Amino acid sequence: MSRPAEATSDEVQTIVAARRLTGVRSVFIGVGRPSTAAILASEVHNPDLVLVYESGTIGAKPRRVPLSIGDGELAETADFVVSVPEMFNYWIGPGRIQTAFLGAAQVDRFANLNSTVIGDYEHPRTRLPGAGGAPEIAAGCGEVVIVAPHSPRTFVERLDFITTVGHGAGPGDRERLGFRGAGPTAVVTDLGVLEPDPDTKELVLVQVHDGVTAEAVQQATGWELRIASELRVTEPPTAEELGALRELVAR
Amino acid sequence: MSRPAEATSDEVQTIVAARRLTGVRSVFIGVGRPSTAAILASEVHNPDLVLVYESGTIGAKPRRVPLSIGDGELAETADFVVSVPEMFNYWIGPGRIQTAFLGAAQVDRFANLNSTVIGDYEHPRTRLPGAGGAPEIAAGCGEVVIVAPHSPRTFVERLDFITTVGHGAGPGDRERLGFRGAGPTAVVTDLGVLEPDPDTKELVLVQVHDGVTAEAVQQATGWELRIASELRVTEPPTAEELGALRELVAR
Amino acid sequence: MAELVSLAEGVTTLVHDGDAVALEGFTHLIPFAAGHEILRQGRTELELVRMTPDILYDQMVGAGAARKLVFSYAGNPGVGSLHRLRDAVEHAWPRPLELEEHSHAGMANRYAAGAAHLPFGVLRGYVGTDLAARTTIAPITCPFTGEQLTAVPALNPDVAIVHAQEADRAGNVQLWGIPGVQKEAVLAATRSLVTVERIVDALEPRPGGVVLPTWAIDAVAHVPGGSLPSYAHGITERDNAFYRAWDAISRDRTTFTAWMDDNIMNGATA
Amino acid sequence: MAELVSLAEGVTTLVHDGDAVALEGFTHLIPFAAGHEILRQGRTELELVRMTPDILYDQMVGAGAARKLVFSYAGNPGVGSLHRLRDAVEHAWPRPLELEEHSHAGMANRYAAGAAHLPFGVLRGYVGTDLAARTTIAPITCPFTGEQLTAVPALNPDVAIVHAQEADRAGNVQLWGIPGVQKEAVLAATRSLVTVERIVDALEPRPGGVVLPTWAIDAVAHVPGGSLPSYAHGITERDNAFYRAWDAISRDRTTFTAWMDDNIMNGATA
Repeated sequence: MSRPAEATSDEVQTIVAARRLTGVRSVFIGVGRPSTAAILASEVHNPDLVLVYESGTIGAKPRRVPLSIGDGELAETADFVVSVPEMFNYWIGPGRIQTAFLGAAQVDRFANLNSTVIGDYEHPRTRLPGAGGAPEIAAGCGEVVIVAPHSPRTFVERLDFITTVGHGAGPGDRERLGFRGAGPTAVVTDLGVLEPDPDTKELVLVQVHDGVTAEAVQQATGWELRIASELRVTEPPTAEELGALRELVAR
Repeated sequence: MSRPAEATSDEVQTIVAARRLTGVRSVFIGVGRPSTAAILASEVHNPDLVLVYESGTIGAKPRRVPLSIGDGELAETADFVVSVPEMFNYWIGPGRIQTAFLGAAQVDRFANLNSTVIGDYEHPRTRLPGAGGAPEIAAGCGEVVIVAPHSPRTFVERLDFITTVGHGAGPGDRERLGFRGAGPTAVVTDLGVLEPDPDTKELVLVQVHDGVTAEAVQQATGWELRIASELRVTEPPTAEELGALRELVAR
Repeated sequence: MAELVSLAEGVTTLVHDGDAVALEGFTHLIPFAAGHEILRQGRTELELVRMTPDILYDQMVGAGAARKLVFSYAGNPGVGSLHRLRDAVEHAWPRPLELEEHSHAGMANRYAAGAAHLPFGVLRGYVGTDLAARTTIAPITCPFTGEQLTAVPALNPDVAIVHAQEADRAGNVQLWGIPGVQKEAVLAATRSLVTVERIVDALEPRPGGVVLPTWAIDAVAHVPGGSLPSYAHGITERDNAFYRAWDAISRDRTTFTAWMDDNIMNGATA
Repeated sequence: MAELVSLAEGVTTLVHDGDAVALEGFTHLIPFAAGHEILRQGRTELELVRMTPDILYDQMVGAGAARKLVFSYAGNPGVGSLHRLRDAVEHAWPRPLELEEHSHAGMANRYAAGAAHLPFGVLRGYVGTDLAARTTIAPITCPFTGEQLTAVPALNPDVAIVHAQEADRAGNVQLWGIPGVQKEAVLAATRSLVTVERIVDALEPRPGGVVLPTWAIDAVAHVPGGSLPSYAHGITERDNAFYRAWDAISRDRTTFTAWMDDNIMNGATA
């Protein structure tokens, strides 16, 4: 296989997110890049990965990246399809899905998410789509991996609206709120990877993509970012990963 | 068609019960004689009658009287089949089924039913099957028709156990308990038909089968039975009804 | 028993000004044709209810037919914002739009409670979010364990409208593919209209088939292609190109209005 | 992920003395073979859970394996009483049997709450009956309307055992026909065993098919005819003659015991 062109930062983000699904049994997928990453993972790392979409399709095997989470191919290829009430009551709520891949418009230092409004709720500067399934998915699934573009607009000191609780105000908050899952375990961006500190639950930069500096990540983050003492550098995409991703997106 | 042999009192009971389903849209069916009557009605009086069995089969079209409410033929011929939770939550509870045909081991003067125990609950003389779906069916369905053999053991002054509320202690009780349906509108026995008095809700003998006297019915009833001033006499089974019933039972 | 009617008749009889109307569909089987007919008939002051408002509700809100929106996720899936909906919320154009906002789990349980004719549903949810203070929920305590959970009020729209693949001549309906929350919406609503791709002699039971019996529906209208640019699994394809094109059409008020006039308001009644 | 095991292994690993065990099946797909294996392995002090105990639980109660029965309707459908169960309740033979009794609606909602891992379910029921004072329910008030309804505690058995038509080699299960409450029972239970009529290469989606994914099940055992004298829709026929014959077999303690020795206890392990 001939060495493909250099990977873009978006491609690296998707590939790094996909690697997170090696050895994972089932993943709940939001629309967009999380979907691309999960399909890539099932093709490259984890053929047995169970893809679960909010639309009720469990064990879907899409060959193309669906535009919506309810494309026909998802139902045609699913192991089974359930109603929306069943999806949330019997499958997501009880924590039967291991990992959730979610996006968001705003992320704070405790990996709480905003997908509701920018600005004041009553008089928003930008009205966003709203909660969807995210709050209960983030509460119920075994762990949450957030996939978001790294910019000061997204990684903010203070959310305009708490749509989805990550680690709340810090240690013990999830337990206090009665959540079952472990909550966010990673935030994968186009610059690197943040993980919550085991003790403080505050997001720490633990990994940067090839050629990205910690300073660059700090500049793209709206709060004073903690940097891991041993900052890992992302393993560059393999030819297989990059080839598979480009082939997938081109389908 | 040659005049068939004289109808037995059981046959008359079944035929009279079946007549109650003329013009009814849907009927919920308990096992046994109610089932025979409902199938007969769908064959003789009401081809569009929707038969609903507790097992989740809605719009079943059995050609034979099923031994259990879950025989395969019910699922094969049903318009659709639902889970037990859906049956009670989406179909019975909201009162989507018009008429319920129920049996019981004991019936009192307000058409309350016992199918739990004879004697004391902790030390029963006879342990009966229990409630099954009856309490919520009788509460939710549009009306209830009780089909029971007429004897002092069945028609008692006082139930050993209130399994299913008919008209409770009299007028207003169903409303007070928040029930949606009208409750029992008739008790069809092998001797005649009892209907609740519109004001007192107490069962009144309004009809006797051909050759049965009011005295005979009183003797088979464990309380001082009210008799309608104009006591109707059951229209004898037609050759068509009796032929169809015997053919059905013989299948 | 459901009557077989034309789409125009169905909307005229069942949808009134000021009604709470749920045109449901979870990406799949969205009843576009019925929504357009509601606009053509000039219904107004509507309370639009749907878990996932997309282009159809963007059109209805942009046309000024709605007073209020009850929802859990409002977006153009895979494309981005609903610009007409944003314009209504951000700039009250063409009129202010009241929002009643929930999560998917909350809306699904509100519909399920409505279908069961129960006054509320119970779930674990909303706690710790800013949504809790902005919506219609209440804490409820388990009488057995003492755990505090969240109650959501039942959702019982005045009218539910859904699209399905087929109905028989008696008005029994079957849909398959992604079932969403359509069964709950129809059973929860006071009145219901189902548009179908085709009328058949008898419903063949199918894998994943959801049946709505004629006695649980008010009217059925034969509207082939009635869910386009959404799709009817096995019969029509989702028009992803249109979902993408809508972004440009809907960004600008004038472009939007002109498009609606040309394509919906002056379109032929189905 | 479900392991493919022999019935004997499955029961040995998953069913322990004193467990709350739900062998579910609503007339259809009753897991007789698994129940018989539990008896052959001498499990005792069981809390038997099932909406509709029939011949299988009559056998298990008559054999003295059960300490308690949680149920809503205990009868031999269309035939009459369960004589062994009556003997246990009326005369404590072979041992006393504790009863926890509900209505079908109550049990169905208890399983549904269990499957959702919620602590309780809500319904309109029990009011005005003598059952209300004899069972595990509590009043609950709607926080929105003030209406008082009934809460039932979630049912989460230690083990659920169900029978299905088929599984693939990965342990994914499909059943069809009358679905009863089996999906809820499996999802509500801590552990689960599914016996199947056949192992197939791939599950073909079917009308009314209920799929239980391998990752929601602990073990699958290949047990053809495993639901007889009940039936597996499309594969085996219900043995109505045996249901009738059971009445005579079970009336008398000695006849019953002899029959069990000859037909179950000394029967070959599946």
